[in-house]
Amino acid sequence: MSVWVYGEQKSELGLEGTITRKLEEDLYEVFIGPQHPGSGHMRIIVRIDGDIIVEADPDMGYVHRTMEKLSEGREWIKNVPLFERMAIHDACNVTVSYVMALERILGIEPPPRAKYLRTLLCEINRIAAHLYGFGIFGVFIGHSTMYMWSFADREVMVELAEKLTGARLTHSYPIPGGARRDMPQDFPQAARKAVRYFRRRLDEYRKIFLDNPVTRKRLEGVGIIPKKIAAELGVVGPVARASGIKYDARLAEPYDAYDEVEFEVPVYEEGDALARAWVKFEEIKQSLRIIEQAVDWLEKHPREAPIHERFWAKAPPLWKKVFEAEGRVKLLPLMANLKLPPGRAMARSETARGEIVYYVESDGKTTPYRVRIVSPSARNAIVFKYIAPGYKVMDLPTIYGSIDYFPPEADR
Amino acid sequence: MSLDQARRIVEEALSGIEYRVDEGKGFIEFIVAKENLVEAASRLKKAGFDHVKSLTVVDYKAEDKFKIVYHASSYLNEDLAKVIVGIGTEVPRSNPKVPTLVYVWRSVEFQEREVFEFFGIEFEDHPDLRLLLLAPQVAEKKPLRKDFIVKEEPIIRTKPPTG
Amino acid sequence: MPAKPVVKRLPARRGLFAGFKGNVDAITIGLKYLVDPKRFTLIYPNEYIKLDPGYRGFIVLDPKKCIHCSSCARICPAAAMRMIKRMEEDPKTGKPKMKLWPVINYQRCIFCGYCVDVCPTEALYTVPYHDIVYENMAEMDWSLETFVKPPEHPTAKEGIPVKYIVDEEKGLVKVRAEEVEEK
Amino acid sequence: MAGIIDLILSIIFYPPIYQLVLVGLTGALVVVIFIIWFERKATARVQRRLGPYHISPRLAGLPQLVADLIRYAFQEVIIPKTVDKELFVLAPIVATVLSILPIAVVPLTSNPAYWPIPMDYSMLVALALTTVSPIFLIVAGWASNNKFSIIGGVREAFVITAYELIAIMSILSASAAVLSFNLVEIVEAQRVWYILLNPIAFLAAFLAVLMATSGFPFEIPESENEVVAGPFTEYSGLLYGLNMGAAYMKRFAFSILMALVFLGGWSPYTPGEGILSGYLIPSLIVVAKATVLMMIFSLTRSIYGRFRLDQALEGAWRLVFPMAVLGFGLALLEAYLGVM
Repeated sequence: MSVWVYGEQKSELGLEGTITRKLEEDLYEVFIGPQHPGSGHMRIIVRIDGDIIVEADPDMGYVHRTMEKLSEGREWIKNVPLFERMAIHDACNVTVSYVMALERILGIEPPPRAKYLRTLLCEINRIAAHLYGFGIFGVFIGHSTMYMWSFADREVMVELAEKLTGARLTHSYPIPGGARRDMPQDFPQAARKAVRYFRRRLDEYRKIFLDNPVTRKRLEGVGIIPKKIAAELGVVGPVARASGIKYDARLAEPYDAYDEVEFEVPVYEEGDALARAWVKFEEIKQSLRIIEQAVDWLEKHPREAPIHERFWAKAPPLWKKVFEAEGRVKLLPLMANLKLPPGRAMARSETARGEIVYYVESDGKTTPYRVRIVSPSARNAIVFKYIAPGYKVMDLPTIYGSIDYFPPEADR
Repeated sequence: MSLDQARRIVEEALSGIEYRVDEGKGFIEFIVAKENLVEAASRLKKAGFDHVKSLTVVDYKAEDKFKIVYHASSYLNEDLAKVIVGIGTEVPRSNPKVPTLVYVWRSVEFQEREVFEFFGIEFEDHPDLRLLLLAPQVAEKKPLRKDFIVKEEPIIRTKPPTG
Repeated sequence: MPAKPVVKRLPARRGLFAGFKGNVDAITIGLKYLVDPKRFTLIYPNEYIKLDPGYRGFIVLDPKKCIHCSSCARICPAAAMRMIKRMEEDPKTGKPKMKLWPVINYQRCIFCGYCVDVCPTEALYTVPYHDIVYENMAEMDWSLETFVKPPEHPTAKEGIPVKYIVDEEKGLVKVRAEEVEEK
Repeated sequence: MAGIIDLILSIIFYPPIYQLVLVGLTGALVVVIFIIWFERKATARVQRRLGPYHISPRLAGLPQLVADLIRYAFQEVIIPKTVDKELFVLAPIVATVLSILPIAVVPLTSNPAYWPIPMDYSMLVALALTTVSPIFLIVAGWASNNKFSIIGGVREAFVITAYELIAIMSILSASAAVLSFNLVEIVEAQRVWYILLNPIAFLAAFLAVLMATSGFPFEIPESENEVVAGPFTEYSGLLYGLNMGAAYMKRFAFSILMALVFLGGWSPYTPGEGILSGYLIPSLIVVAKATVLMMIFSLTRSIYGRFRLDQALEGAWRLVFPMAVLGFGLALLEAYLGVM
């Protein structure tokens, strides 16, 4: 077993062009964060030699809430609003796999309409989250227009999500057995308009941000993660796909309606910050495609309660009336004290930042025995430690922004 | 690839090591003895499981043991990517020490640090076993162990509303 | 499987004038928006968004429909909705009887709407606004008397109601609420 | 007694002083207030938002900066224990004063009665004076005794070495074309504005001034995402406001210089006799031209992000510096051909 020195570790992995030397005492130590504008609640302790980062130590936990423990004291369904607070702008993607794990333990499958509704909201969330990421990325490299534009355009997606669920951010939309609301009548029209708007708008994004010579120069060749190292470090999501890894949870284990809708998973092989930005950019395009298909499907098929019949078969007429009028699915009072049979399940879903994995264990009570969450940002945090050394201090924001690190999600 | 096929691959890889299979919904776990953990994990890695998705530790207080499972999967092999296979071990609660798997899977480095602070499980030979998320005074209480109890409020209020 | 991974290449920067073209493109787009910003800023509180009826705003109780089942309190993930005990006269027998009533603490409510959905008789309903300011935290802990009537909406008194419509050209368009409702 | 009043009056009416007060301080303040408002508004328009609004919506938020200034003026100036107190306080003040100083020697009219200092080397002196103020930004960073400040100061030093040569060379190309260091002669010689005769030098000067005044994409010393606020991290209140203002003051001084050299100074107006026709109108024209130039400077903010330090330096030395040399060569050629 070798001595763990950062430079050596990298050369062992075959990463060329980075420094290989022992740590020295007289290095300049700078604390980037946790109060910097844009960096969020996270600190990176950086030791620099001149302008070169020698060592970067991500110091997380500033917004830690011990969700894994809190969930053990709460009933199953109450954990949905809890877990979505990891990434509130990506709420559906984050919670859908938890709900899937519960469904696996219960042994039920949501009806197709619920699957499509969840997929629809997941993709709306994905676009919103990617735009959020782009915005923060823009701030990091000083491009304030990108920030303002993507936050303004995110509003379109938030508006759609609000129409669909009744809440702008924390939708708490998926529940075991289905989804909580059907889409309103005027939704398909609005969604199609938004899709057409975004198709045109993405071109402008490309011109002012991705193809802007200043931005390109700043991103190209920064934070390169070769394919082998990406697999070794276990990075997820756009970071992995920008390094040539053809992995997407939607692809590996299609959930909800993802095995029925047609879409591509963009993969780039450069592995630098620019490739990561392009993965996100292309993913927005694919999400638009999925939204179109989901809306088409939902419009064609008859409107019925998007929930498993186990929770709807005994619905009184009042509930059906409410569903007809508002599209709202009433919950059985037993939902509150839902008892799951003993069992264990794992489920994964692809959030905007990468794959989220839930391990859920039930011992037959109304509360979980154990829930283990591994969120994408928590897995990507390792990039700071192994990839940032060797680059310049001014590259750190670029790397940070390009892996789209989101502290509340990593800290859980 | 289905879980059964994955099971056959892993069984082949683990030949010569004693193991127990724990099945769950959507994954499969192989529990080996603590001494064989590093060897088993290395063989699993050679079989193509190149990263760890989740280092899951469950505290079975009634049985007085921790179950430590590394849920691995693959990136480079697109077939194996469809399954999640766990390799794990069980340690008594009184002496929670396991060899680290950082040198097998680099992706567990931060997760092992996390487990260390939440459960107090010591990973021997881990290069950088420090606290990751918690403050020292909180980590002392080992919050994810079952001894640490978070109580929910009752649904009937005793204090009247103020507003 | 309809989904497939596609390996793509980054757009290459070829030729002497690639950088020049990139600059020109960026500046053109910038100037385009300088001339026509296409903004949809809400000048709050002079204007406010009139939200759709389905919006999950403040939750209000209809006491006539309540059957005191405490489902809402049981499902509340934030422990905002709790039941309180009250002595009330039973209309049938005329004797005082203990009844459970829900009250809500808006210090904690996360507006997930579970209580509204779980209520078997639709006794809880949401009002489509949430922009209410309280002077102190204690006021946010509602008593049953406050809970049974919709709270006042202060911005509605002074501001102009507007609505946002998804638009192909501008993304969102701000229109007066009356104009939308006429259509 | 009378002697003292005479002395004070003679100081006030000493041409460099009143030019400094009239154009350098009053004019610059008005222009900077307008420019910062314009920068905010223009950036806001490109970014699809309103910009300053709530302070007098009728004036489209124009008094916003006045409000900001009042806020800065009444904020507590915190001087940390670890700093070098004298330098810490003096550096921003000196930097601001020095950044406006070039205006004291720049003639804004062809009427010799209103020249601040009648001399043949006004351009050289003005250029020399522009190079003084950045030193004090480094001093400010150093005196703060803070890691971020020092990193910011070092970056500032790097940037100075890159832009100074370019700025001086490209602006001097005009005097090479006219074969004179006298700004009045340079202005008078421009039958066609010099920007049309030598756009390369203008572009080089434009980029150099962007670098000098931390305009995007060269906003590197203060880049807030790594080094908080660069050299100004420890500053607060009025001193911080001065630091921020100094960059705009410097931009104003450079813009005046560029308006004289490239944009024909007070042309098409011919200064006459009397204070109105001889001084006020021509100097107003120059200031107006400088303002237009500053408006163009402020548009880059909404289009570009920021360069990395080494990329900015590389661009400056590899691309802009040859451009400045080329511009200088072109000027020599023009002088040889007698174009101007």
